[in-house]
Amino acid sequence: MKFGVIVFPGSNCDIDCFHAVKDILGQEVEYIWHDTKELEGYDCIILPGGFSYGDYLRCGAVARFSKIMDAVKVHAAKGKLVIGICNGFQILTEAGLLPGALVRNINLKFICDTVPLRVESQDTPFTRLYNKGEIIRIPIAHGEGNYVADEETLKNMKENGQIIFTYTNNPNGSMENIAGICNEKKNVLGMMPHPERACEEILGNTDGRRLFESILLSLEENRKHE
Amino acid sequence: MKAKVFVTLKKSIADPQGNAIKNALHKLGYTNTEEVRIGKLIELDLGDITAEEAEAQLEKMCAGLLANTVIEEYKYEII
Amino acid sequence: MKAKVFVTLKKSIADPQGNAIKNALHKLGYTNTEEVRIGKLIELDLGDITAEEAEAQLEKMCAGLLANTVIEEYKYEII
Amino acid sequence: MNNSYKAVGLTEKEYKKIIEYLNREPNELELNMYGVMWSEHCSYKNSRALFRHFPTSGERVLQGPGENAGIIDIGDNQAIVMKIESHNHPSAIEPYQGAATGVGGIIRDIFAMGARPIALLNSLRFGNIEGSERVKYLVEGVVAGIAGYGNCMGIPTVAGEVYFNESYNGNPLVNAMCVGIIDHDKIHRGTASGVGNSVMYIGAPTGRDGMGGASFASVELTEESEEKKSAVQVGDPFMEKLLLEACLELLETGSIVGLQDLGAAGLTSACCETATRGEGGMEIDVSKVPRREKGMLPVEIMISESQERMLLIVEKGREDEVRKIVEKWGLHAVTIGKVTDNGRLVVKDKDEVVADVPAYSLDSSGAPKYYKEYQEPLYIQQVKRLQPESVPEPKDYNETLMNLLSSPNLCSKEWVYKQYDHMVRTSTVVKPGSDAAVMRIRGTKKGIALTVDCNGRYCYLNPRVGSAIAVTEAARNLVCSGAKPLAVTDGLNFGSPDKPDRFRQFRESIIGIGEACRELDTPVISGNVSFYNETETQAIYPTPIIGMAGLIEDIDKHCTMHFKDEKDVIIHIGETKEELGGSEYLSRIHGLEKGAIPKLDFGTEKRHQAFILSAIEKGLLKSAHDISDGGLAIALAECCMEKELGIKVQMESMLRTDVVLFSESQSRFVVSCSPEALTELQRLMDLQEIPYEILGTVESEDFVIDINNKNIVALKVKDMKEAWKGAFQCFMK
Ligand SMILES: Nc1ncnc2c1ncn2[C@@H]1O[C@H](COP(=O)(O)OP(=O)(O)O)[C@@H](O)[C@H]1O
Ligand SMILES: [Mg+2]
Repeated sequence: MKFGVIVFPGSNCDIDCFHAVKDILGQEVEYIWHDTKELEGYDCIILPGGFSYGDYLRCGAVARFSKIMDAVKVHAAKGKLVIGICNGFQILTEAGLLPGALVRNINLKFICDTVPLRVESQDTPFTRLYNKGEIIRIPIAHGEGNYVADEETLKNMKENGQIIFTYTNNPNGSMENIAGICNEKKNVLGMMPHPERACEEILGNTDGRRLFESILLSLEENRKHE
Repeated sequence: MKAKVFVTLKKSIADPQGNAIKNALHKLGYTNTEEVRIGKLIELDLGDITAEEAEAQLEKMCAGLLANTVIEEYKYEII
Repeated sequence: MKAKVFVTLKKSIADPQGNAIKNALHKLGYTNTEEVRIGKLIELDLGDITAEEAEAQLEKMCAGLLANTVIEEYKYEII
Repeated sequence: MNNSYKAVGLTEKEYKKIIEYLNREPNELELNMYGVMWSEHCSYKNSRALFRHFPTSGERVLQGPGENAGIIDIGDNQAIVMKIESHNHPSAIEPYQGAATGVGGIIRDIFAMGARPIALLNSLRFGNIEGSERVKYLVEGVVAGIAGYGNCMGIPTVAGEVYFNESYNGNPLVNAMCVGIIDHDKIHRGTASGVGNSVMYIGAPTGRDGMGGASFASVELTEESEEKKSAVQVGDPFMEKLLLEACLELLETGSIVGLQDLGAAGLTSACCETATRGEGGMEIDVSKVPRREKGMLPVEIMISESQERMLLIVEKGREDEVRKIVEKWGLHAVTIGKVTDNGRLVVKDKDEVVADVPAYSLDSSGAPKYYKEYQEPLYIQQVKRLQPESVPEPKDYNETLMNLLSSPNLCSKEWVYKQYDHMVRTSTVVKPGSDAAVMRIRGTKKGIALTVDCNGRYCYLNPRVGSAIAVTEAARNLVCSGAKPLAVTDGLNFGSPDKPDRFRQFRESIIGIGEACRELDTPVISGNVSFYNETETQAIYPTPIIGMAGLIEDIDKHCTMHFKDEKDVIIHIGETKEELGGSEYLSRIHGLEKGAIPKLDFGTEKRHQAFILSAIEKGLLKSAHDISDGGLAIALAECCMEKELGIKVQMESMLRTDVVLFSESQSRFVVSCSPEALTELQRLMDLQEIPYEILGTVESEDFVIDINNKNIVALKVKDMKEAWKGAFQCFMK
């Protein structure tokens, strides 16, 4: 399977995602420069964390205009997998690929910590190897991870099972304790926590591995059906 | 043509930063302060274009980049 | 009494944010944009005080808390 | 002779020296260039003579002091690059931006050597936080500034220290350290060589902000400093990230002869330093320098300290190649001059020569060098006197211990490091909260351990020994992580060198550091001096911060300070003596900052460190923690926190109970091992004549200490943890 990690100016978790795919999954992975116009041959696209364009003005506000984003939209429209982590999540909301927005943490501070998450749905290509209701521990590192959306949107998301991860102990003020959501078709996932930081014993946490393994399993099954 | 854009959080969106400043003002003795909301002031020099062109540009800039209409509202002024 | 405070970086101080946004606007085709500076807009509800009191408070609030005069300047408006 | 030299902070004698160099009077631009370059901050004119006390060479030293950063070999063709830098004065005036730009500056020093920055550390000092709105404001801003810059760069901030003391009321200290990794064959130096090679400029345009920052950092803070406001700038971590990536990519091409950051004294410094190192000269045209403002004068351009700028010395003919890579990163590269061979730094404004001076004369090699007067401070004799009997013993040790745990200097600093992304790059194996940070080196079995340490109170009471203790404590922190200490970078924060008593503190401190570094075989490979940390009424405690890096050959064998499992055996290594002088206990509980500080014996120190390291390498220890501020009781408490485990400790002692619990005698450790490992451990300790005492065992939730069969402390770890963890937040409210 082939993964692509998009590099925006200011991305800084790109290498962490790259390593997670290459070293943990043992799959092919390439960096994709933000100026690229096409995304051919990739099975899953990762928008990594960091501070694209310095996160000036608003997180992800400038990155969403990158050339690559049109290609990401096409990729997603085909039903292929896209995952945005942290800044990647912010970019996906700014680009309209996911609903809602992420605003400043309620305590107005950057928070770096490892926090418990509840897996709300295993019914996505990203979470099938977790159990619904399972509590996992995943690192967070963000200043603007406070998820907001209007009532209507929240209601729809709940009905469609689009809320995928919630915090058990809300660190940032997110509505409905939301830590991660997906689109209606469930092929685009955005999450503030960093699963790529929780894939190795030496780092003291492997709870994020199954997310990558779920993706791989889904891709492999898809390929069989094709 | 110069312009000012004012971007503020929608009323329905909580403003923790504004709250923090309100509390700080209370601590400093300005206990009469009832509300504080923090927004952005963006000053632009749009160069050599007409007021109409500026107006058209500003509308698009705001809706597209300068504000996120999911959470924010904007106003602008040409000066 | 309501008021608006505008806090901007002093002219001599670099504004990396504004600069980055200028570049973004250029990329989006607004190549006429010559300068962008980003400041803060602070909207205050000062409760039931007179305009003079508000004026006196605002001056002190700005100099003491709302702006750091080492790098910023401020203006305010009572409305 | 005119008096204009005074305005740029020079003396008449120095002005005459300039005339000697030039064989004429300098013009205004030249005078300003000398003014900034011969400031203490750039020339180390008052401190340089003392640096000979430092050991600076060794088998592993690839680059000692004198470059942008020092480099130490870690084997397999890899090396660590490190340096510490102060940003005290700017942070006092604009805490967020002052601290942020401090971080930005030190990162540039590291990648100027061609290294990839992999870790940041910081050491902070503030005035008394309890009840001071100003201190809270400074803490809030400084921490947010460090976080804002480091997090955006994607470089993890992995360790540091924060202390509060009255002496820092007027002068907070903000020291930032950066560590990078590099392959031996990729090391670059800030050298301008090869006649005809191009001098290129990349990064942010030059503005009027930060003008004369170097001389600003070299004077005492007064009301007037508030007026020198433009010396504070707004950092642009995004620009720096682009610069970093562009520079590292450029270095891969082989087109870059030299790389230099534009820090203190801006272009002036970068040009003369690279030219001097290259033993050639340089000619630049200021009209080509990208500017942010219209109408800037050559002098403004030459001494501006605008952030996020780099100078490249590029092989002639390869400028386009460079330009292309730089543009990919959204930046522009501009050729502003060329390397010459006449040893002169020539500045032109279009066709007109506006300055022409011997390059080395500006540089520290040509700057004046002073041997300052020194004299023992009056206070030293006074503070030495302390009658131990006069210190009343606490009645309730539970209360005393809880008080200490929730005091500003001993409480958890989680409030601080939670704001720092300490995990980005997924290499942080031991996060903040243990003795030292441990980073793995990807693709190898190796790891490095990093720490910064200094006990300012010790250095105040006894500058020489206190400074030596800063070095040994740093080494202990590394050793407890399973690392062999390799090298030191120092951040020397002092008062005015013009006052003989302050200068004596400085001198003593350097001698102490030198001696300790020689003993421990940890050469000083880089550092920074910050003087004039005083107000009209008060000088800071002498604060020589020691940054240290160590090597772990097998990362799987690293160790942390946390107790791991119930029933493990707790052992105290070293000897407790009646040494309450200068202790945190005396300061916090009795309000006394005096007494003789603990003695330091290098022989004992080395033996104990070697033992701890070998025991960790043999896999015999489950935890190791050095005993420092707060003594044995605090060390034990700290070991319990992470896993919320308790202890049952029984000791025998002839000493006073507060001495047993809170004495800060040196060269001591608390370790734990499994019951099975105990026999072997004891055999080794006996063999190596290590003094030790088996204290008891790790238990589930109660923290119990009995001395001479009498219960002294009985607390719930849960309550201790709550007090210790929550305290910082309370101080900030
Ligand atoms: N400013 C800071 N930045 C990052 N980490 C910090 C900071 N201050 C303290 N820490 C971390 O908190 C822990 C305890 O600090 P400290 O008590 O100074 O340790 P020690 O006494 O072992 O030197 C260490 O892991 C240290 O790295
Ligand atoms: Mg320690």
